[in-house]
Amino acid sequence: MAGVAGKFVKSGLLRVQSNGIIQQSHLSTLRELSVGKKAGLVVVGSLIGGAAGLAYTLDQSVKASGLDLHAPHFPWSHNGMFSSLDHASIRRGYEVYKQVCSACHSMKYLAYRNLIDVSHTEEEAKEEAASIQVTDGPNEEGLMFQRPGKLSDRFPSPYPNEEAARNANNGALPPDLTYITAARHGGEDYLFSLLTGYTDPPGGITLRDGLYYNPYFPGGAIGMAQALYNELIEYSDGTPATASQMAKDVATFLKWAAEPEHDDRKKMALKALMLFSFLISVSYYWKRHKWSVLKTRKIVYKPKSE
Amino acid sequence: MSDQEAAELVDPAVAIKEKCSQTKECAALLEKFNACNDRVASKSATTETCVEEQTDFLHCVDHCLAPQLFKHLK
Amino acid sequence: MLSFVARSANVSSATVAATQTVANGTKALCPAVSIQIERTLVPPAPQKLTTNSLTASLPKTPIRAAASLGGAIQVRFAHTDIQVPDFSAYRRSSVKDSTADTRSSAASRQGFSYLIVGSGAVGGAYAAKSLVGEFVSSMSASADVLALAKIEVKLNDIPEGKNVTFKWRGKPLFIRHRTAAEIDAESNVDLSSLRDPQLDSDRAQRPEWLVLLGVCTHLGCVPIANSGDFGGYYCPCHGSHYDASGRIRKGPAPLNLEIPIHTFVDENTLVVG
Amino acid sequence: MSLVAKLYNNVLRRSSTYALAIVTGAFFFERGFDMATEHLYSEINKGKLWKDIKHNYAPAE
Repeated sequence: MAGVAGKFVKSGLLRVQSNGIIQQSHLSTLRELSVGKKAGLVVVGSLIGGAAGLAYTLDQSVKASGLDLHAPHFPWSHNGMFSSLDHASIRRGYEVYKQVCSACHSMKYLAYRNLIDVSHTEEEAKEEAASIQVTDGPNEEGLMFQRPGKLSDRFPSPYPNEEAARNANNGALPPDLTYITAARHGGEDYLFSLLTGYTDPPGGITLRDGLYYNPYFPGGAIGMAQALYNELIEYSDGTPATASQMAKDVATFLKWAAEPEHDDRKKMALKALMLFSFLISVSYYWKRHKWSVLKTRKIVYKPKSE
Repeated sequence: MSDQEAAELVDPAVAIKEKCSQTKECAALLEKFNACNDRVASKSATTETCVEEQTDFLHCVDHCLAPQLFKHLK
Repeated sequence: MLSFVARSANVSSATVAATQTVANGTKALCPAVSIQIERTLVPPAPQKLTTNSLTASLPKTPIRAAASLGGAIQVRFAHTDIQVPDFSAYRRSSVKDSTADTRSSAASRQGFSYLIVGSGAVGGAYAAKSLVGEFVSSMSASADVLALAKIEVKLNDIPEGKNVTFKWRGKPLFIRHRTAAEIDAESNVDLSSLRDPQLDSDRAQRPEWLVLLGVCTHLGCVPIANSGDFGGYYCPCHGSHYDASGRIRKGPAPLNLEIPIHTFVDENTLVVG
Repeated sequence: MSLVAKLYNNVLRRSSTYALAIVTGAFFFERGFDMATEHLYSEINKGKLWKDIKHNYAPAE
């Protein structure tokens, strides 16, 4: 097939010079358009170009708003076009979330059943669920009651409502973390840098108490104190729990929480790429085959010499 | 990391950041950053802040740190 | 009458032979006269140019002038002085020699093209099926609904003789820990006296556990446990009496209380749904 | 008579057999293609997927 395809491609690209009087028909469509239409086209083109340029500059201005320090691109193991998430890291990230972050941050869109076949087995997910108490609907007497959690229950939120959350964190609301990597520029890079980026404020910056300095946080003053320190928790799989390791794992866990379809999406990308490249080449062969008649047509025009 | 009970667990990032801040271009930025800090500290009423110098310095360290750090983490 | 015979030399399958109309026998052949031909030639309808239609118009046999009384003679011939360019770049290896008879290799040539397009169709069918599959499967029950579809009951928290109500799929679910007396009473009820005859052993996989949907089969009220004349359930709405196996014994309800699908996973847990 | 020619004369010549060949081809292609990409994907992501670390935890009985 390659031979045939090569022959067609070679011939297509090669302008066959023939010494007959070949009338060259200009295929460009612009020639027939009236002047008015051409002017209209120019106007429309410039409008679209202008709009695109405006959108680009706006987007850039949002990014480079002066002194913000953008998180660098870390070589995550899931960065490749076909690379899946590291599920061992997701599991460790869950442990970090459960023992550290869940004190202030909720993940109310995640249920225990989501963990099954991602970072935990069904038994482990059931255990995790059973370890919490959930208020359930009215019983016969019409009273709400507490029961241990089930797979269908969602992660518990530390505060009953936003006001309680703000009140407990002197006005700052700890954001829900389920979709945080999708909600912040830089995603997991930003989270990792934020969690490991705490430094003392530079000269001239004084923060009111209750605010801490973090160069990666827009504006520099963040309501969250540094949360991750060396050996803050003990990983169940024995990994040394350094601050960077915990930050990396919890960032991976939150990346999974925001994009649970991540692995399937990349597997589908692999399939689609292979399949469509095959289909494109077949379509190209088919087009060339169907057009070969017209493309090799030669018209000879011999005017009757008087 | 073998005897982490005995020795205090060292975060690889600390060591790498230290090494990165001694590279030529980052050291220069660090120098400017410290100079700015001293200048601002010495003055009593100034509105100058050293955020820009710090940003440049940290930007330099980050781009030196980012490629190497994950090799030292699991 | 001038008959003009031209050997169709070296006309390749891709060249369109030039055609020319010549005055027929009754009129004089006057090539040199520059008078305007009275009948203007209507350009023929645009021919659909495909491999087939063009090969049809190629001269198959040596060309001769066809003389006919009325119509103009159409003579098709290729001017021998036209240099036909070299088309070998476009031709498959089996048809390089334009003079040889290539019908023998036609099957494999066409087969080759059909094979490629066929495999493309296979890929296309696969892509189409998965696309349709994606949309159809998105209409199936979502994970959170499925998670609530099954309920797991710890049997040892239900003491003997007690009937516990659970909320399952939005309906009350009765789990009754039956005493030995109730089991005996229910097992020797004779079926003829029942409106909806069912053996107790069919209704309860394990005699000591009765799993019922707490929805009266009359108009859907929730029956009250351990009440009514038959020691089972009493429906307060219209007075239906069910026995300890959930079978209708008295009152307007037509059928027994429904037994949902349930399995005893192990000694202590029951999964309903 | 080359293999392709035989195939052409027996299958590809008539649209009905051609379509039938495509459908059966698609059926087998689907299974083969899915298994191949599954394997390739697991190779690319060796050690990272859940099924690679599943054995460390209590097997779901």
